[in-house]
Amino acid sequence: MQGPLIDTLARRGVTRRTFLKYCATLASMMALPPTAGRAMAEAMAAARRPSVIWLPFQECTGCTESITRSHSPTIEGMIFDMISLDYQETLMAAAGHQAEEALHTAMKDNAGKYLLIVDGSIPLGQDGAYSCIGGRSNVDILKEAAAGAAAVIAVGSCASFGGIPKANPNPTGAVSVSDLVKDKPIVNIPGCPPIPVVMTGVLAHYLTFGSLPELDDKGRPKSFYGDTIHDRCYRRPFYDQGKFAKTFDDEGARQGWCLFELGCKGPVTHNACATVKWNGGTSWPVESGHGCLGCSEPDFWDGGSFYKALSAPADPLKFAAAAAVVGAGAGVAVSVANRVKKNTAKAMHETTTLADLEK
Amino acid sequence: MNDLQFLTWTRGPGLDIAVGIFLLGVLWRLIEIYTLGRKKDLAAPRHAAGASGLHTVFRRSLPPPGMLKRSPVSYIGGYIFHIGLAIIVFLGAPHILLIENLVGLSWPALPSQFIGLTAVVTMAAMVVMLADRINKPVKRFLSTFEDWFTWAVTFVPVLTGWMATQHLLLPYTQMLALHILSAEVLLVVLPFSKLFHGFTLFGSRWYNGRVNGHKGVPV
Amino acid sequence: MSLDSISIHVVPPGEPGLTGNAPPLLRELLEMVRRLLETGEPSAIDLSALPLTPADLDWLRDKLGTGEIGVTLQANGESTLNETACPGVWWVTHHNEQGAVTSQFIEVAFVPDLVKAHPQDVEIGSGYLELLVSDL
Amino acid sequence: MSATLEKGIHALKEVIDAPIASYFESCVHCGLCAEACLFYTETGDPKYTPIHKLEPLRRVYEQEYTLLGRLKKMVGLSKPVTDAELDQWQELVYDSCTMCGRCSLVCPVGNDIVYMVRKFREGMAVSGHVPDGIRSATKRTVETGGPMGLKWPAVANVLKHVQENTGLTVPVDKEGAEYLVLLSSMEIVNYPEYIEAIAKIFKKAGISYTLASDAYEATNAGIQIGNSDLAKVIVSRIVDAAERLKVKKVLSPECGHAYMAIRWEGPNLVGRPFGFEVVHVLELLDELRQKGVLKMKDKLKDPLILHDPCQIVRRGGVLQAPEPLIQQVAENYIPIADKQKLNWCCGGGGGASAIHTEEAEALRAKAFRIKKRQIEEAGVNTMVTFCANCRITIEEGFDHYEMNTKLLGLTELLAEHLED
Repeated sequence: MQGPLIDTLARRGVTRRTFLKYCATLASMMALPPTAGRAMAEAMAAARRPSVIWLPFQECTGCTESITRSHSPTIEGMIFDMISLDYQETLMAAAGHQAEEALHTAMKDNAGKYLLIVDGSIPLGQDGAYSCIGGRSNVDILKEAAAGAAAVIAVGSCASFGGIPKANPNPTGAVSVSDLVKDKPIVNIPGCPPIPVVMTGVLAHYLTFGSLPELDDKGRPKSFYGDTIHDRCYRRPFYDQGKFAKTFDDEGARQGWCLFELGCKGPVTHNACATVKWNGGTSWPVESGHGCLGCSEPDFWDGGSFYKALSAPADPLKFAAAAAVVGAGAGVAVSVANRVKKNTAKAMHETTTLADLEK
Repeated sequence: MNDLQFLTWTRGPGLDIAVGIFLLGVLWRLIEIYTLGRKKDLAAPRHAAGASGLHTVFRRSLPPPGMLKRSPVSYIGGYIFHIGLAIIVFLGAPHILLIENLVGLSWPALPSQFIGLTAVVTMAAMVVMLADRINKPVKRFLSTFEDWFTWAVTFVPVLTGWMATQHLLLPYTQMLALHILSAEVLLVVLPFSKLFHGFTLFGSRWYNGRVNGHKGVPV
Repeated sequence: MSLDSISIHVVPPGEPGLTGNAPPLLRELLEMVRRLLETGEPSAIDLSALPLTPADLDWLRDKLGTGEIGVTLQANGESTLNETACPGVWWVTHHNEQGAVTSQFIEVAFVPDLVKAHPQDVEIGSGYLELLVSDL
Repeated sequence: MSATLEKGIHALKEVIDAPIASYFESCVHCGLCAEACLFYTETGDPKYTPIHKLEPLRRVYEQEYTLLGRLKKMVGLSKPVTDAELDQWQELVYDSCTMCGRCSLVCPVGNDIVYMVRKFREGMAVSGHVPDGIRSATKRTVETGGPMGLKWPAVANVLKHVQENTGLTVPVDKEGAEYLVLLSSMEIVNYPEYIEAIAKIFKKAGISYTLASDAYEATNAGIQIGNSDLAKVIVSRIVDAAERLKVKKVLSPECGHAYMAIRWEGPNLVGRPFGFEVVHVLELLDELRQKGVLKMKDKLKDPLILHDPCQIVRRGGVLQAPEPLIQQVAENYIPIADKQKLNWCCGGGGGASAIHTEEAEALRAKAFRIKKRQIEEAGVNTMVTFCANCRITIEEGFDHYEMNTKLLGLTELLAEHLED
């Protein structure tokens, strides 16, 4: 339809240096070597538009909000401009039958080639009746759309791992995309919401290298999820020095000390917040004084209190007192039995005579 | 079960069960052992300076004259790994936090790098002790399954804790969960194995000191 | 109870101190400068990928000092490419349109890539010049 | 006759107490006790590790007095103690343990191993697993009054000689004396000089004393074989005599286990505290020395070392008296590294010297090498000790290794150099 991206950009008044600068930043965020920015810029400049279908399921639209309200609407927007977003309920002007038609047209025209983006978990309870679009359950829609997709990108913790809908007791029977789709490459971009640049980074990678980025064992791009928050945290030195904020308003908190004791889940959370930050690099949860909730990890909602340190018991001990009583009881019981046995042995004692020394 | 669920289990129900069994076991065993009682010594006591149960409780922490030379590995290795374990368990920040959560007491921690170094030294000492157990005829002769087992049960928490912080082999979450689980196994095993010497050695030293102190011998 | 009766105690935020992570970077830079001299290969350190506190960055900046050249680029927010007191070592900061820092590098190069004009752009420039000449 | 395994197990059930439980639970198999045991250090055989000598006792404790042990026994994880096993252990409990208690001194978790050996012997004795030598000694002591089968007329005969040699009358059965003096058969037979020494010293100090014709024997094979009932029979003779003669104090002879029997086990055997004091002869001598009564006419010049008998020093608590006394009479006393409570056993205590099997004697000879080394390292030709049993064992050792070292009894040495 259109020519290479750089021309599109040029028509919009985006200079090559602007694009180079953007690619340098993107490469930095993807933990690619600083020199990769230029290669990326050149590849992307020449890339063509792939068709993308975005399906929202059991979700809160937070992920879409995160992407569309990202700090730099122009650049992220431009990346979206380089794709043909053929179906996105929240963003598309069409509604009802027209929208459904657009979806089916896109699926038919680009069969086997389109990228499928999913946000939200898929409820399986009540035959999927908890979430339906146009009278069809999410499960059916997903299966149909996934069948013709080149790859699936699960955006947000719900699509990636089931997220909050799946939290105990999971009333809707929510599952993740990877629970249902087994025969397509899936990229998980968890987070509640995910960082916008991760999304664009994955697209950029797809456009630059024609493939999906390298993934970890949970299907997440290693470049963004390879390190824990803790490892990249600027407060990490305080952890190593044993300097911890004990409450949210103590001297330690003011000094910017480590929030581990206040329940920060940074050590077990893989995400890029510590390096990419949020709101245009303004800040991120730990920098604003709150520990990491671990939102990009599976079942983070059920991982014990957000405000309890990782090394502290997740729940108050329930058995301790009872166990102590049982233990004492067992001890006393054995003790009584022992006394009886010893006293019996004493009572049965026959005074030894010389004859008793021989067999 | 995924990593985080595993970790949450070890931090929740797992810890609950382990601490429960530990408390149950410790109380049961202590009562079982110490209510066996002993006869009063009717001989007129001889009083001598330094001869008492309490003296021996402390004195036995140092090698008697000549013994260090006879068995340097046992003493030096033993000191290093016992002190190392104590430093790691009682002066590592996350451990202090756990203790604070369980019993409400807290104190300053040592830097994590120092704890990491201590863990390496402790593990080295434990490996040397293991080699000594394999090499020395007396130790090998005395060793039963329990000796090898308790060595492993003590070693694994140190190893997993250290590997977790160094990001070796497994992702931190899994390693941390394994670390907590292995520490829980240690808690469960402790009251029912020779590891219980951590409790009974005070009683043993006291009895020894008292029985011999009655005769005026500081042992 | 009115809102005013809640006393507000404003505490200025404390500056996180030095972590000790910055000094090793100087050694790395030395290596990179040597490589530039020997092979001509440019390189860069991505500062946002490292656990550095603002104090660490200030320390580093202070150590490296200010050189003769400063380049300002207006492209979707300001970017500054300032040579440090060590020629060949450039402190590169990219801002977005809101003025926030989006990425920050220390580049080791004779001239940072971004400053150089791209041949395609130069071609466009030459076309523009031709147009100007033809209008003479 | 009537010794059975059941009786043995029963006896062990009776004697197992909280200290034993605590000791077994504390053992970490570190093997350090072996380093303190001369039977291990001189043979290098791990089976002589002190704590291993108690394995059957440990199992009885575990199976009878711990919940887990009971369960283990029920499901067959813990084998019951058998006669064959105890038979095998006899060598470990008697031949290769002199109850010297050095292991109890070094155990890092504080186990009093010798305390357990003493208790274990209660079970060994009544299950019939005792060496013949100790059994016969016990029999002779109970039946005739002393381990060597010595009767009063023989003793009276020795006393007559003493009176002839010294010109001093040795009082017998004198009521109201301050001291009841006990002897050991070995002194009566092998070292009558001891009796002469005592007579001289008491005379010099002006202290009244007496012997008892029905309680002259201080040794107690009952505690060596490990049977409290028989030990009680033997010790009761002394208690009865002391009470009948209304003495204030009973003087234990040099003999080590005799002191242990009367001083420390005695009241516990008869089940009540004594109304009299039990004093070891060295304690008395040291008291006299401090009072200035024990003046020497001259001193022994030969360089010498002291052998501290285990049952008197390490296990008996007579820690301070020996050194000042030896310094009183010897000019060149050389303190050795492992002295006083750390001294190494002669290898014949705890009844071991009464075992005359070939293996036991060979083992004792091997174990004696540690004493030999001590003597050689000190570079002396004279050793002084104060226990009749040690003396016999050491003499045997000297013979075995053909050493020309002189062995002296401390009391006699003092008496010999006593100012007239």
